Amino acid sequence: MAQLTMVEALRDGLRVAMADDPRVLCLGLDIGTLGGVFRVTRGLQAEFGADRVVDTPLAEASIIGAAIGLALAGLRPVAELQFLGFSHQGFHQLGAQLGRFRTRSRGRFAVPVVVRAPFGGGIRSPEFHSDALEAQIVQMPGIKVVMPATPADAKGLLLTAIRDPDPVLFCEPDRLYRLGREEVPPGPHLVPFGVARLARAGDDLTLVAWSAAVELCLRAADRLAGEGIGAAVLDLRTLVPLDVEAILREARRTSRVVVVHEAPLTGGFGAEIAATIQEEAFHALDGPVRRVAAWDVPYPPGRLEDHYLPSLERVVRAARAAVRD
Amino acid sequence: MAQLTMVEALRDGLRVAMADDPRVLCLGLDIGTLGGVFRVTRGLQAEFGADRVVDTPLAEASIIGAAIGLALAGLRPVAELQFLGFSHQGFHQLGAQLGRFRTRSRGRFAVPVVVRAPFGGGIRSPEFHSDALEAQIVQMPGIKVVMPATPADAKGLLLTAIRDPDPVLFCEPDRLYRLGREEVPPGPHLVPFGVARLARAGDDLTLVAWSAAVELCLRAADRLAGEGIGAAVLDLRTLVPLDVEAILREARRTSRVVVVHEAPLTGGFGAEIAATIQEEAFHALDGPVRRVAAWDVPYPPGRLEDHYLPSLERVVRAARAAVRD
Amino acid sequence: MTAAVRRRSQLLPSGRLRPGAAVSLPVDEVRAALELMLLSRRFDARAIAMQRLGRWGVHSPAEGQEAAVVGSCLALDPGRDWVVPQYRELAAYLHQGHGLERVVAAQMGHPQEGRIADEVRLLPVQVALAAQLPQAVGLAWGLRRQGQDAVVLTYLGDGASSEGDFHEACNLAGVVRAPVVFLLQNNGWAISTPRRLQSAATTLASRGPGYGFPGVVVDGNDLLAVHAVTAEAVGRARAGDGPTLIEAQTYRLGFHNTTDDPTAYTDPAELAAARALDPILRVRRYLTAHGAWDEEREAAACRAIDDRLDRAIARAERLPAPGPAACFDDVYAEPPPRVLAQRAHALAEAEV
Amino acid sequence: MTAAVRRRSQLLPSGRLRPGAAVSLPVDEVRAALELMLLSRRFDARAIAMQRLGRWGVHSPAEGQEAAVVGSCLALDPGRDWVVPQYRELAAYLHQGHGLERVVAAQMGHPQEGRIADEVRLLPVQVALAAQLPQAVGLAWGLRRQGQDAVVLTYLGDGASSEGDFHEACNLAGVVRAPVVFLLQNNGWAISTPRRLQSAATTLASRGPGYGFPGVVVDGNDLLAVHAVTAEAVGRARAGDGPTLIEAQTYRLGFHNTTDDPTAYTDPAELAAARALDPILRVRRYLTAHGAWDEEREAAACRAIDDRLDRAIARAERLPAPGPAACFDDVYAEPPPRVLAQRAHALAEAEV
Ligand SMILES: Cc1ncc(C[n+]2csc(CCOP(=O)(O)OP(=O)(O)O)c2C)c(N)n1
Ligand SMILES: Cc1ncc(C[n+]2csc(CCOP(=O)(O)OP(=O)(O)O)c2C)c(N)n1
Ligand SMILES: [Mg+2]
Ligand SMILES: [Mg+2]
Repeated sequence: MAQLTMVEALRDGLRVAMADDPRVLCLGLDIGTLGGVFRVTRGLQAEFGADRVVDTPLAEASIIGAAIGLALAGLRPVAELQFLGFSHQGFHQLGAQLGRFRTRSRGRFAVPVVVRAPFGGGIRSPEFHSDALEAQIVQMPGIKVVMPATPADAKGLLLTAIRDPDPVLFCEPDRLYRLGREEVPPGPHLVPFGVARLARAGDDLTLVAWSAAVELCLRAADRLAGEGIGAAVLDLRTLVPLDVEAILREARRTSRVVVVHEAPLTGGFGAEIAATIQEEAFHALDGPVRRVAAWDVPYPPGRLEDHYLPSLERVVRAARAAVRD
Repeated sequence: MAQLTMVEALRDGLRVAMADDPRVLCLGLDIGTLGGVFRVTRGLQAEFGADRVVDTPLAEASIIGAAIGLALAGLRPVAELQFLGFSHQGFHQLGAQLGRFRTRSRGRFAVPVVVRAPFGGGIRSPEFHSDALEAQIVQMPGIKVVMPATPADAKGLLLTAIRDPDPVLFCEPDRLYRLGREEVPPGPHLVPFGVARLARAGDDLTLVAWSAAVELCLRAADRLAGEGIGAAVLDLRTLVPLDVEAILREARRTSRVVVVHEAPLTGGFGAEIAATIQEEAFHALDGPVRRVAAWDVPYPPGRLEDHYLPSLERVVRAARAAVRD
Repeated sequence: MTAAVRRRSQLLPSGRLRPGAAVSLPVDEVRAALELMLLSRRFDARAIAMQRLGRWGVHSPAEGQEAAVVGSCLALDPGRDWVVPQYRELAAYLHQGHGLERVVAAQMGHPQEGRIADEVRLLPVQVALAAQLPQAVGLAWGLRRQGQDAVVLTYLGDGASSEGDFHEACNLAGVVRAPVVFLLQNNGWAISTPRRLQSAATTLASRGPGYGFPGVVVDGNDLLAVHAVTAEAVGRARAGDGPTLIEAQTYRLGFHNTTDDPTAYTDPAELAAARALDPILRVRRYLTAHGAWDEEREAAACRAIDDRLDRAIARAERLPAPGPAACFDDVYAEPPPRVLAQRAHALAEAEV
Repeated sequence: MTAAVRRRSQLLPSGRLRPGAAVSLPVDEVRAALELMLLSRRFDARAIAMQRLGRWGVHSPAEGQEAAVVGSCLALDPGRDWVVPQYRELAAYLHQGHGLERVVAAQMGHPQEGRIADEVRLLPVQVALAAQLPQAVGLAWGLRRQGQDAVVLTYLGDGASSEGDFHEACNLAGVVRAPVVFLLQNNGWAISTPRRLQSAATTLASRGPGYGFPGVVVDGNDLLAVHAVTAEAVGRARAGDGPTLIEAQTYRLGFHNTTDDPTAYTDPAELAAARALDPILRVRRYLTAHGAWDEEREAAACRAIDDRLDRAIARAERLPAPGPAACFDDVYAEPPPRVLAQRAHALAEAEV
């Protein structure tokens, strides 16, 4: 098995999907000759042709809207938004259209569209490039929301997304794109949706996270281990479908949960995790589910992001407090 | 004092603001001669002129974007979106632009824009017209989110919004527009942001709600009273700023909370209420904070909405269950 | 690229042809077209009456726009071409093969009945203005990529033409040379907003060149000219020559929809003038002059239409009311466990 | 309305004037313009060098586009007119009165330094493409409503012109006859996407008539023509005659920004041809021919510029690094209690 970065794993996944199924086509900004601003699609246009790896005009709503139409024509479009922050330019095509096409057509039309979008902080990106919008998208029923945190999962979840008969928003943590390598199974490696991954075992508390925050939690767990605190890390992998069972299992097992995410605290998806746990496992808890998140202010300029994002320090402190409950 | 419907109260509020401050101007679809599809602005164009009550082309992003520019020019624009569901067409002008203009300009530019938008179910509206998007908008730091539930609050919060130096999304529950009348103070009646209203007293549990769900909760409280259960109803009035103190006070006082809202359950703003309460008042609770919300599916066609929205029955049952905790 | 300024016309209000008009529809097809126009008109009347009785949902009539809709859709081959509608084009849905009884039942409270049959090349009506346009472009592009020689005809209003989606769709269509025809029904109004406040452009068709394809203005109350212009555009698209923007200039004779009251904002004189240009009148005159129509035929056609409507309404009335499960149907191919649990919960509650 | 097809030009690559050119800038102003162009060019070089050392944020150079930016902004009166930028128009910010040292400090990690001073009529750079355009229209419309005779000049790229916001902004501007000038810098690229894939339109300026105002194409490497065309548009806007869309056809000589590698997608021959049309070259030739420029003057100008840059960089280096409070500053006039609590929390943590 090859040791791949997340970028390489995603590229491998796209290559497998395109080789396997002639209906798969990619579209988006700068994905052709350039291979996308993060080079995920590098080489794919040369390999599969300019009509399967299509550079589109600069217009997000039409990228999503056209992907809907391509899917209706029987294709399997994988659209790339240059950054998730710019999904707002096409939000009306996402929630009300893509997410509801099956419902709106009373089941006549499926729209198997995957929308890929890098996001997240930590790489000093310009304005709007780091915004973590997952909580907004979870409020768009009909769309599955996928949040890989490792190279192997990125590939496996992407292939599952492309085969899924329904629309998927596939969010890629740009900070992790090249952060490390891991063994990634070759060929049609599939990771199912809705099955959380225990990224690290630990008995004193559970850190719940997705996307780049998983990596942060793993570092926090290392630090906590040094203090004799055993922190499990649960990687949700997909927010829709949500592995409620795994979350509750962990809550019942360790009785102490800290959720960590990059979006602003108030109304972030961490609220849903906390609400669900206390609703379903109230008496199993030793103390409240704690949340470590970004502050309730706009994503700041790159030089300030370390003051804004959940830090290792803050996760560790929340974990210590949880253990004291 | 006059007995006004919510539509009349809003119109009165707009009239007071426009008479009082020549910088106030209204813009939006069909708000001039027609007075808006719900007639909130009826008569205002005749009274204040077509350059202060402006019918715009059909394009939501430019309505919000132009309102930003008008505010930069020193005006106080009150933009109307025909329905909140169509805010998605202009989401990029809302969250990333309107909400961040002060921050983006490092304090040079304030953008005192009010965006009014009817929303909510129960009146058999066409597709997209009923969508409750408040949880998405709460994840847009920089924007205040206002959710009146009564005629007097509608007027008082609207006048506060127009005077606020920062942008406000003002969501109007169309089901309540003409549902009842109440005394509405004349002239410059102001209701402060961030101060929840105890809409009904009760000692056994607290129903927390905003907008049209407050009316539902009041009906539920009536029913519960018949069963000997005293349900308080807390009307949040504004989600940003959030009256966390009042929420915690109620949680501590009755030890049992049910949150009710029209948006889908998962990731709805009810999750934030539940997460906050368990975080801050964990030991005061007798049982979990319960949520009654719409299902995690797209808003259905009008004829199905009674099966979709939180019903009186469901609120009452959740309340009974809470009291048994 | 100067096509945008000349307004195409063939059938004059008098029912006579403009000298030199190259008519693209034989008389018997014009007769069928008139029957479809009458069906549309009578459907509207019935829907409005039913809505007033609380037996029908919100309805947007096509009154006054029948030539624009019928003339354009008749240029399609429903066996390969697609219609991507806005919401005021009943005749085009029927032309594509969508069942009248389905439309009626959906509007009478049975949304699941509105499902378009598998062989019918039609997308659902679009309430979010202009959102259908990038989808139509993607569909056209995709069909061509799949080797089909299909053309997509998509409808929009003068109001919808102000949305960003219109621009993005047209621009993409030009770049990929999608076989798509944009049929812009400029009916003078977007609810209460007159065309004059919608755009300062002299014609909306003048936007075509800005996307690299022709824009054409046509008298939208002229069945024959609309058909000719659309047939040309469909021909171009099918030949691989890319999109066309057609502005059919017509007039909304009725209200925006059944919740609207146009007396608040329309000028009765303008409306009266528009009524004189009713597209049905001139087709009737044309066919009468050709000996292909008379009062008897009209009466028979109307009876047949009314019968169809009666039967469709009676059928819809016999359908059982949809239950809570209908909220959950067709959302996902494989719903998330949480949604399944909610469905079970909703069904259990409904039984209590 | 046929202005869109003729490409306006005055100053030929040779540095000679096209016969009959009506030059709108006296020679001493052209000299000042050249100095501003050189400042822009040298700023870019310095920013790139600094970025490579990790001492500067992402930078988008204006290399090759100096005539388009300088020629247009010089048509404004900074005492009453506004600039609404995209992100590649440093010279225009400076012309409006924004401090070079502020730009430098902001890019060197002191965002709060980027604040535009109260008297400077300039909006912050816009990263979300085309989002500035409806704002510029609202600003222009609002200023006129407030009785000012101000004009707003807003910049956008060929890529940005594909966004829905472009359409909505232009259409609204036409309807309200906003005193706004849209200066579209068609530099041939949107990152790696060539103009050809951006739109099938022959010219992007051809979109003007679709909004009811003129579209003008100008040689964007021609300082004098850009100035003349913009001055006309500003004059029309000021006179109440509404907006103009100017397409300045230029070429991006550098990379998209410091994260980009154009060798992956550009043709060296095309780039070499474009380099020969460098807008600075021809202004230099023109001024030299007029006896208003020579090597000595050039050297002195460059020294002065480099001194300014050195001082600005040195100043920025002395500034204290911003702390967590900067995340919370200027979000709300009166922050919600929860935000205040978070701020306190963040500050306390930073002290630990
Ligand atoms: C994106 C969006 N914004 C607003 C509305 C509300 N609305 C429904 S119909 C309509 C007018 C549409 O005018 P036009 O496109 O000319 O079509 P017509 O109704 O005249 O056929 C408006 C504003 C909507 N449905 N979608
Ligand atoms: C709405 C939006 N989508 C995507 C991007 C990412 N992006 C940044 S610059 C750029 C290209 C812009 O091209 P153009 O408008 O021609 O301006 P230029 O960079 O050539 O000056 C893109 C795609 C963005 N900033 N905003
Ligand atoms: Mg219309
Ligand atoms: Mg460009």
